[in-house]
Order: sequence, then structure tokens, then C-alpha cells
Amino acid sequence: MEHINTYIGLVPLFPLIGALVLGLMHMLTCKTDKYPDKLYGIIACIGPILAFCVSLILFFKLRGMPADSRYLIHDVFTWFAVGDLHVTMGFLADPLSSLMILFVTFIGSLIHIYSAGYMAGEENFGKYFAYLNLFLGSMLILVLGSGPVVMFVGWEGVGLCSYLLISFYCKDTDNVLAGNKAFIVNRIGDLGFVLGMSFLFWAIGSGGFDYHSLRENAHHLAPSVGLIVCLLLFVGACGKSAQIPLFVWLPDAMAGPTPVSALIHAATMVTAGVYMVARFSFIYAHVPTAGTIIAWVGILTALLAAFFGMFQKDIKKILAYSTVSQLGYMFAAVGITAYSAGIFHVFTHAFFKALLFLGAGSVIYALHHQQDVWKMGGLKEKMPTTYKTMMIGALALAGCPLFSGFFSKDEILFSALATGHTGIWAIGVLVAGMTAYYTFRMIFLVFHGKPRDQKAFDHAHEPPAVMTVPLIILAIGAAFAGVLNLPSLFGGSLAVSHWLAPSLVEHHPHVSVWIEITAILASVIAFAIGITIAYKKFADGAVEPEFSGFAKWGANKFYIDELYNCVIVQPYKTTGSLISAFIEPKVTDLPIKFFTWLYKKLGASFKVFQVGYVRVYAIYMVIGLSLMSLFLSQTIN
Amino acid sequence: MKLLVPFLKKTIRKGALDIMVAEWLFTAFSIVAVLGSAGLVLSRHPMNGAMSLIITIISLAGLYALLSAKLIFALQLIVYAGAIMSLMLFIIMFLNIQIKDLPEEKGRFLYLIGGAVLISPFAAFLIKVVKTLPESQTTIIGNGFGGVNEVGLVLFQEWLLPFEIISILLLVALLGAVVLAGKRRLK
Amino acid sequence: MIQDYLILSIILFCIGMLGVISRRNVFTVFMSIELMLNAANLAFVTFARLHESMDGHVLAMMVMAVAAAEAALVLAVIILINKHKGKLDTNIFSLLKG
Amino acid sequence: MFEYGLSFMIFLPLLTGLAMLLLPLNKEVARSLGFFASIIILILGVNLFIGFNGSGGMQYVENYLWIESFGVNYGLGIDGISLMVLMTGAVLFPMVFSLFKNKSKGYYANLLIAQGAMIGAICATDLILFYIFWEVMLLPIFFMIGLYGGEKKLSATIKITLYTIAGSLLMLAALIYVGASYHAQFGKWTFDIVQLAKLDLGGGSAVLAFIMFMMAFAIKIPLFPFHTWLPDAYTEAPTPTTFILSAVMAKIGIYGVIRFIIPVFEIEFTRFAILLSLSGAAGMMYCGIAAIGQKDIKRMLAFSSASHMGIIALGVFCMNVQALTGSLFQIAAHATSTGVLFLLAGLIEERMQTRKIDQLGGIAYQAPIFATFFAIALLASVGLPGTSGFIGEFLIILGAVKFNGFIGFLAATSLIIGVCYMLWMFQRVFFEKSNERTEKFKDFSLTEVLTFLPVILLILAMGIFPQPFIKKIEPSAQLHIAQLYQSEKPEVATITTNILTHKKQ
Repeated sequence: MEHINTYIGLVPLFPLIGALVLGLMHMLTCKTDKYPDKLYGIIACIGPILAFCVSLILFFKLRGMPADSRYLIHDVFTWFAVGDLHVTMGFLADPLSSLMILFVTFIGSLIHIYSAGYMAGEENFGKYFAYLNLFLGSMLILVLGSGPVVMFVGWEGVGLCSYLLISFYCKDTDNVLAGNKAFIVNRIGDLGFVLGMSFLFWAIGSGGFDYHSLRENAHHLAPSVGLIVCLLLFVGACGKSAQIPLFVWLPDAMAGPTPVSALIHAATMVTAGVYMVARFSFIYAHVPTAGTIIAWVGILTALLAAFFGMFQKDIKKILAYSTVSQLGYMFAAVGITAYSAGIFHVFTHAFFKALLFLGAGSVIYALHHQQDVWKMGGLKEKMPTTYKTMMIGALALAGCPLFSGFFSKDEILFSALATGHTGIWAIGVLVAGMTAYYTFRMIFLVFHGKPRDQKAFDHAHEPPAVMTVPLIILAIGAAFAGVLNLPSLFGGSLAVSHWLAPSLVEHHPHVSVWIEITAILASVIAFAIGITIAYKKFADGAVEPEFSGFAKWGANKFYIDELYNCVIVQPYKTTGSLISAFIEPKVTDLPIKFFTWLYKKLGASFKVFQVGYVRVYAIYMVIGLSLMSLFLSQTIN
Repeated sequence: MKLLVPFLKKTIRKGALDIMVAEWLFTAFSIVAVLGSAGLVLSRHPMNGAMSLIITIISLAGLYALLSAKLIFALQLIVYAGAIMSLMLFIIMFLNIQIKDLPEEKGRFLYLIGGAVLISPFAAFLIKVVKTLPESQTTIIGNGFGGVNEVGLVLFQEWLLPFEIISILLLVALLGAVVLAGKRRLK
Repeated sequence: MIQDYLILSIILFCIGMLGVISRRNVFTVFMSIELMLNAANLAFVTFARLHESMDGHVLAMMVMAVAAAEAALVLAVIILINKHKGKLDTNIFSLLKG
Repeated sequence: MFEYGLSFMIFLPLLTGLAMLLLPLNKEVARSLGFFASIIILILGVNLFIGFNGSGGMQYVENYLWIESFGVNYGLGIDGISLMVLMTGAVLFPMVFSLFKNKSKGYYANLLIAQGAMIGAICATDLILFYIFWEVMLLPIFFMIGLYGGEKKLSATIKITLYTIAGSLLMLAALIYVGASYHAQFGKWTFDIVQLAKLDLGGGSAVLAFIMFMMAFAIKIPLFPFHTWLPDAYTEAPTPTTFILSAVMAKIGIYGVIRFIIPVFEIEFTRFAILLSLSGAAGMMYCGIAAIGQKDIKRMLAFSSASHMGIIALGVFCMNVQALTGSLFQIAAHATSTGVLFLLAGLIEERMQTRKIDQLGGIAYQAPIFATFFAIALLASVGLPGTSGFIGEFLIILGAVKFNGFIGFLAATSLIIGVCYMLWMFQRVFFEKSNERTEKFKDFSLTEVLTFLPVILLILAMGIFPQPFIKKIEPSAQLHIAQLYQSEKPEVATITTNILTHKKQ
């Protein structure tokens, strides 16, 4: 009984209530505009902050419990039960989910506060916060759900909010199209998720369809079915976390407001796929084939996205590709069964990527929605706080030693090397170098050198405190979050890994210290090379190059969007128009038209008998009567 | 002779003479009826046809009497022969039909023969059906069978609703006839 | 004996039918129908005699009533036809011709 | 207390409608009369729902011998299978009366007659009685489309009528065959479905009868490729009629399959299940893809409805309890979501005088409440968790996966296909820039909010707390499936085990 805790349900409930209140307020008054923006801002922040408080309470409660039975459950009600299928609307707080909710609510709260400044004066202020709160609630359901189906609720909920927020500026067709793209691509992933859940259920779900029962029954899973389930679920993760081949939506998703990009498309939602794989570690750990596939997909995504990131000129697109790339790392980690390393990277990434996005948001805010890095420059003096905090974020992202990103990324690369995935490790190191290059390319272009657009530069100024304070807090996190999982080489004790251990099924390989040192050295060298090239090329006053050859391909993202458009989208639409314009009116009616034609012909031939004289009709009757009589006479003897 | 007399006596005692009389009467009436109807179908002018039909109707009335249907016998004479047919004759005379007004009907006899051929299977079939019925005598039965009183009782007890409906039908027909025939053109 | 009555009824009925299908004169057609009604009446009365129940008589009366109603209407119609078309031919109407 | 409840629910609207036709009322009076009649039905329906216990058997049974010589009964009763369909028929009608004010008296009368006939068809437990209501159901639809429809109403009317009549005549023939075979096997006549389930049919003639029977329902549902009447009829019909067609009448087709075909033709059903479910999946995909090419919002919704019907039918053909329950639940879910979408599209047409998608745009700014309601119904229609659409769709996909992995995959593609055309439409109607036409779009009036709010809340409630509903339908589904599998007929058993073993490999 000690595992039952009714607080858990409150965590997602607070933001959801907030969303409901804000939504109603906005919906009923948006035409008359009764409430001031401040009121919306305050109400919007209450939910996340309360959720964060409850998360903290839960976290400490879990800490107080013995390590091997560290979980809290709250089964709210039976959601639906059909035959063997028994789905409970329940919440589970264990080390994994408690860590997730802690940083989700923490960063969520900060971004809410930041948004109050960033979005000030926007037309649909209330709607924005309603969506944002709804998103946070869905994300928390995703994380806290006690079974796959409940997770799927949050899974789809965050997808919906992502769609709504991407197409927030919905007067512009492009934004809406980006939203549609995000939702539809996510749905492709969901197809995999749902099918994976179904197979999982029919394999081992009859004893209860929540993580606890599934984990207990996991050994009944046949390897072939296990592989199917794992790959299908991974398709879901691909969609949500933007992996090959479903990564195309994430760069477009930058059409939404910048804080949204920070919260949804960098810190929280996109990492849901990684969380899901870690959640199902009890299955994935038994299916190494699936793990290998995931790891390779992940690391290739990392490589591809890093490559694209090197050629972007939109500051948010650079960060978006960097997100895809980092997500690739995380999948590489969970693929090689280094789940805790993956989750830890999710954790640190949330801090520094949110920081970078919010910093970029400040820059964009200061420059009046200018997003082209080639039109910025020299903002260091004008925006010192933003510069400093973004610098910290960039160092963390690039993997500068002692910053948080360094430890988490290094943990992944080390695990790859230690488990013998040398190829993955090598690509990982390469990507680390590329990451350093494109990150600092961005930093140098934006903050260093001379202003490229003097007019915009003159108007630029540091944003208000409501925006800078979250930046500073996040910067602290980005700088020092790595300490939480310090490997023993640096005198730490892998605290996060140990904390997560009860939730995950993973094996830490024991290898010599030299391998660890090799891994660290390799990534430090890669970082140094990357940053040096970036410094040389962009530190002062580079001009926008004309891309040619391979670089042009990179800048155009290998024309993958165009390819998808040609191969999938256009044929699909054309088929639709073809059906509506040609098949539906012309072809499918053919049988009917044939019958009507036949009837007309038959009618015309029977017309002969209709002479019109009543007497003749009477004769027909008599003929019928006679024939009938002839027939019936047979029956009478 | 020795055999014939007691047989005759027997038959007379059992009313067999009545039966013989009835048979003769039946034969006579039926021949007249058939002739009358044939006259109806064959005659060109409707006046001749109507007169033939009246003959048929009257002989049918005789047949009703033979079947102990006293009331129907009376009604047949009064209503049919008296009212309906005289109405018809009246109309025929009212319209003052000349031979030239009538349709030509050149192939009339051909039609009639063809029609007869067509109808014969039907007739044969019906006769075949009738032949399967049990044979029975049709001596006059007394006890007021077919009398006004008895038929009236049946009519107003068991057949009250149909009777009322028929009365409404008659009313409607009456109105209809008035409306149709009495309509004046308003142009 | 009963059978003879019924056979007579059948013969009359068929002659009536013959009149309906082979004649074009409206009056003759109409009177042929009357003949058919009479034939039916004869059958009714015969069966009433056979079963010694008077329901047949009642039905015969009703047929007479219907015949009377019919006569009233048909004659009205004939008058109208004659008035409008000046003819007594059933073939003047062929609106149903396909 | 509720002994004649079902009869009352059938004949109250039926007789009110007929009386309305005969009496000289003006249309306002007719509308309020219809509104009150439908409210009474609504109350009765809710009362019935609450009083219904989920034991799986027939409840509220009324049974009177009607035509003795052929064993035809006036038999009514509902179980979990008919419950949801009945609720859609009983609950949604008041909306129509409160929303659309400018129709004529005859229109409202026809609506009521349609409702009565539909409830009758749903409650009938006797095949002949069902058949009668089934045919009566078509009459008011015929008049409503033919008299009050759009531009091409006549061709649409003829199309729907000929199609459905053709189907139901085939059904009549099959129905007589079934009755006659019962007479041949048991020596007496009956058309009671419980008795007919004992029939042991087999051989070529049974297959033929099955196909004929199935044809009637396949046309009504409509299953691919018998759907061609649907786009025209749905588009040309006045909105309330479209609403009824999609929300209730199509469902009766599905219901008929479950109620009458599965128990009687077990062998044939199992034999054709794969083919039928493929047809369902094909219809879902075909209509879903066709929807994206539509320029008319109502026509697009028509294809969307057909697409959903495909997947609901697929759930029935999967022959397991999850899929069947899912289908039954989805029947109600789809009625609420697509029904509301049709009504809202009708309101758009009424306000904007156009249904062309490219002439609309930016409605979301002018009418936030309208847009929100539309969005919720739309999300339910694409099966987002938290709305009613998810539960049914999830259960159907789950069951389909058990039935056959490939069919499961096809079923799951509905997740994508649905969202494509819906978002595409939503974008062009509600987002983007508004034009001079849509700038004058009026948001909901209070009446309209009050009309839609209960249904919107129902959509959410069914998504969040589906168990009270599922609890009532699941035992019946369980029972139905058990009958299908535990049938004593050896042939069925082998066929089903073949399918099962084949599936597990």
C-alpha cells in the first residue's frame, strides 16, 4: 500500500486545469479583450510551478524509499476493459519518470515565465498560454503514464499541441503547412506505436497492460515478436523524435514562436521517443538486433543533421538541426543499451538547448523577428547577458570539457566504445566535431564581428528581466548539470545512472580506464578542431558564401523535402484529385449506368405492347388468365 | 309396367316430380339466359343488346326462384330489370344513338372467335373445378329460407358494417354521377 | 344439379368477358360487365343454396348495390364522353400508348 | 415501469410525424412539436441507458405473436449490441430541431418518421419486423432529399433509393430463404433471431443467401465498392438529413451485420471475413484518399464518413471481442463526431452561402467558439486520445492485429489518412487569411452553444470515461463472439482454428 500515492495525478492536472481556465477565458473574451495580458501570464505560470513543486515532493519521497522498490503508483480509474485488455488510467512515478517530470516542469515553468515577456502584446496571448499549459499537461501524462496506452494519450496530446503551436501564426499559410507536416509525420510514427502496442498486447499483455505487468511477463516474449514490437515502437519514436526518415518536420516546426521551439521542439517533446525506448528497456534489452538498428539510425541521423546544420542561415534552423543531431546521439545511446546515458543526455540537453533557443529568441526579439544569421553580428556589446548565457549553452552543446554536455555526450561515446560499437563511436566523434563547428559558427556570426545590418543593430537592446532571468537560471543548469552524473574518473559516482537503475534494464560493461580516457581525448580533440575552424572562418566578419557542389546539397538538405514531396505528397494528392475528378463521377458509376441503359433498352422494347387501348389490356389479362388456367388444370384430376 | 308404376309412385312421393319440373324449368331458363347474353354480345346496336340483357336478367330471376332465393328473385326483378336496366335504356334513348354514331367494328366476329378461343381454357378450367364439387339437389326448401325476414336478420346482424359501407358507396356514386353528368362548362 | 347452375354461371361469365374484350361499343362493354356481375350473383345464390346459408344472398344484394352505383357513374361518364367526343368507341382513348 | 418503453419510443415519433403531416400546422409549431417529441425520446433513451444492465442478454423485451401462420412476431428488445446504436438514434435528434429553423412542416415530420423507423429497426428482434422498419426508414429519407435537397437532388435521390432498394430486395429474398430453411429443419415457421441462430446452414445456396443478405447491409454501410451513392446523397441532402444518414442510418447497416448475419451465417461469415475486412480497409483508404481531393466541404465530410464506416465495418469482420466492442463504441463515437461536423458544415453553408473550401478561410478569428467546437469534433474524428474517437479506433486496430497482421496494418493507416484530409480542410477553412465573405462570419448564438455543448462534452466524456459505456456493451460482444467460436458445428470450428493458427505464425 505504501506505493500508492495520490499526488502523482496532480502533476499533470495542474497545467491541464490551467489550460482549461485560460482556454475558456480566451475563447469567451477574445473578441472583446477584457482581461489584461498580465493576468493570463500569471495564471499560466501557476500550473507549471505547482506541478514542479509536486514533482519535487514526489522526488524526495522516492529518495526516501529503498532503492529496489522505488516506485509510486496512482491508479485513478479503469479507463477501459475489454476481454483480456485492461487499461487503467494510472500514473507511475519511479526514478525515471520522476527525473523526467522534474526537469520538464522546471524548464516548463521557466519557459512560461520567459514567454510572458516574449509574447507580450501578441494578439492571441491567452490562446498561446492555454496551448502551452495543455502541452505541459500532456507531456506530464506521457511521462507519468503507468502503461503504454496512457503514455499514448500524452504522446498524441503533445503532438496536437505541437501542431497548434507551430501553426500559431495561422494567418500565414506556410506556418499552418509546417504544423500539418508535423502532425502528419507524427501520426506516421503513431501508426508504428499503435501497431507496436497491439502486437505487444497480444504477445504478453493479457496479464495486465501496464509497465509493471509487462516487465514481469517480458521473458515470455518470443524473439521474433519482440523484434517486431521493438521496431514498430521505434517507428513511433522516430516520428516523435525526428529520426531518419521522419525528421523532416522538425526544422519546419521552427515556424512556431521561439519559446515553443525551446520547450517542445528542443527540451521536452522531441525527447519523448528516447524516454519511450528507455521505458521499454525491459523489452529492448532482450532484442539486441533492434537495439543495433536503433543505434545506427540514431547515429546516422546525428551525422546527417549535423551536416545540414553546418549550412543553415536561419538561427532557429541551425538549432533545430542541432536538436535532431543530439537526438540521434540519444538514440545511439539507448540503442546500445546505455539507457541511463541516453536519459542523462536528454536531461542536460534540455537545459542547454532550451537555453540556446531562448537566447536565440532574445536575439530575434531584439532584432524584430530577424532570424537570418547573416544579417546579425556584433551583438556582444548590445546584449551582454544573452551573449554570456548563450555562450555557456553553446559550450555545453559543443561538448566543451566540464560543461554538462561534455559529460553526457562523453558517456554515450564511451559506452559505444566499451560495448564494441566502434563504428558508432567513430561517427559520434566526427559529429561532435561538426557540432562544435556549427554551434560556434552561429555564435560567432551573431555576437562577434561587425554588425551586418546597421539599422537593426542600432535598435537592438537587452530584453526585459522576465526574459533574462530564465536565461541565467538555465545557464547555471547548462553549466553544472553534468556534475550530477560525474564518472568515477572525475571523482564522481554516476549519481544519475544509479538513480535510474531500478527503472531500467541495463548492464554496465567493465572496461579499462584507458578506453574511457581514449574516448574523452577523442571528443576533446574533435571539439577543439571544430571550434578552431569555426573561429578561423567566422570570428570576425565573414560574408555570406555562395554554396556550390556538395555544400549546396547540404544547404538544401539533400533535397529530402523535395523528394518526399515528389514521391509521397504529390502522388497522394494527385490520387485524391484523380478520384474526385475522374474515377468517382466517371468510373465507379459505370455499373449503375450500364443498368440504367439496360433498363431503358428493355423499356423501349416493351413499349410495343403498350398500344393504349383499354380493350387490349383486358385481352392481356385474359391471356394471362388462360395461361394460368392451363397451368392449374394440370393439378386437377 | 309392373316395375314402372311403383317407381313412379315412389318418386312422386319423394317429390321427384318437382325435381323433374325444376329441371325442365332450369333448362328453359338457362337456354334463354345464354341466348340473351349471346344477343348482347353479338348485337350491334346497344338497344338490342340492352333488350337481350333484360331477357337474361329476367331468366336469371327465374333461376333464383328455383334456388329458393325469394328476396333476391324479387330484387333482381325490381332493382336490376326495373331500375338499372330502365336507367340504361333511358340513357340509350336519351343519347339518341344512330347506327352511324356507333363504331364500325369491322372484324367483330373475328374478334369474337379469337376471344372465345382465348377464354376457353379458362372456362374449361372453371368447369373442371366445378365438377369436383359434390353433387346436390336443389329442391325448394321452406322454413322461410331466402325470405325477407331471414335475409334481413342476417343482413342487419352479421353484415351491418359492409351494408353501411355499401350505403356510403352508393351515396358517393350518386354525388359522383351528379358532378360528372351535371357539370356545366363555365367558359 | 348444383353443378349445372354453376356451369351456367361460368358460361354467362365467359360470354360477358368475351363481350368486354372483343367489342368496342361502350354500352355493350358496360352491359357485358353487368352480365359478368349477374353471373357472379348466380354463383353466390347457388352456393347459398348449397350450404343453406343466406350470406350468399346478402352478397348478391351488395353486388346489386355496387352494380347500381356503377351504372350511375358509368352512364354519367358515357354521357360526358358522348358530349365531348361525339362517339361511343372505347378506342378513342389511347393516352396510355407507349 | 418501463414495459412498453421501446414501443413507445418507436411509435411516438412515428405517429407524431404522421399527425404532423395530416394536420395543418405552420412550420414553427411543427418544429417545436418535433423538438419536444425528440426531447421525450431523448429522456426515454437516457433513462433506458441508465436502467440497462450489462448482462449481455436481451432487455426490455416485448414479444407478441403477429402473423401466426408464418411465425412472425412483433418482437422488440435491446442488448449491448443495439444499445449504442439505439442511443445514437435517440439522443442526437433534438439538435436538428433546435438548429435548423427554416425548413417546412413536412421536413420536420419526415425527420420524426425517420427517427421512429430507425429506432424500430434497431429494436426489432424479428427479421420480418426489422425488414419492415428497414424499408420504412428509407421513405422519409427519399422525401427529404428529393424535396428539400440541393441542386442535383433528383439524381441523388434516385441513386440512393435504387441502390438501397436493390439491396433490401436481395435481403428479402435471403430472409425468406432463411425462414424456409428453418421450416425445413425444425418443422415450423419463425423469424425470431434467437431461434434462427440455431439454424444449420451450409452449401452453395447458403453462400448465395449470405451474399444477398450481406449486400443489403454492404450498400447501407456502405462497404467499398458499393459506396457510390454516398457522396451524392450526402452532398445533395439537406444538412440534417446528411446528419441522420451518417450518424444513424449507416450505423444500422453495421448493426444489421452484427445482429442478423453473424448468428445465422456463422460458416459463411467466417469464410468471407478476410475478404470483407479487406473491403472495409480498402474503402477506408479509398474514401480517405478521395476526401483530400474534394473541393466541397460537405462532400469531403461525406468521404470522410465513408472512410470511417470502412474501419468500423472492418472491426466487425475481425471476429474478436476487442474489435467488435471497438466497432460498437466507434458507432456512437463516430455518430457524435462526424454528426457534429456535418451540422457545423451545414451552419457554415447557411452563413456563408457556399460550401466551397477555397472560398472560405480564417473563420477561426471571427468565431473562436465555433472553431473550437469544430476542432474538438474533428479531433474526435481523427481519433485523438481523450476524445471518443480514440477508444474505438484503438480497439479496432488492436483486434485487427490479432485477426491478421496485415489487416491490422491497413486499419492503422487510418490514423494517417484521416488526419491528412482533416488538417488540410481545417487549414483552408479556419486558418489562413479571411476574405470579405468570411469576415462577416457570426459566432455561435446562445442556442447554438447550448445545442452543441452537450454533444461536445459527450465526445470528451466518452474519451475520458469510456468504461461506463463499454461495461454495457462488452458482455454482449463477448457473448456474440463466443457463439461464433463455440458453435457446435464442426465445420466452423475447423475454419476458425485454421485462421487462428495461421495468424499466430
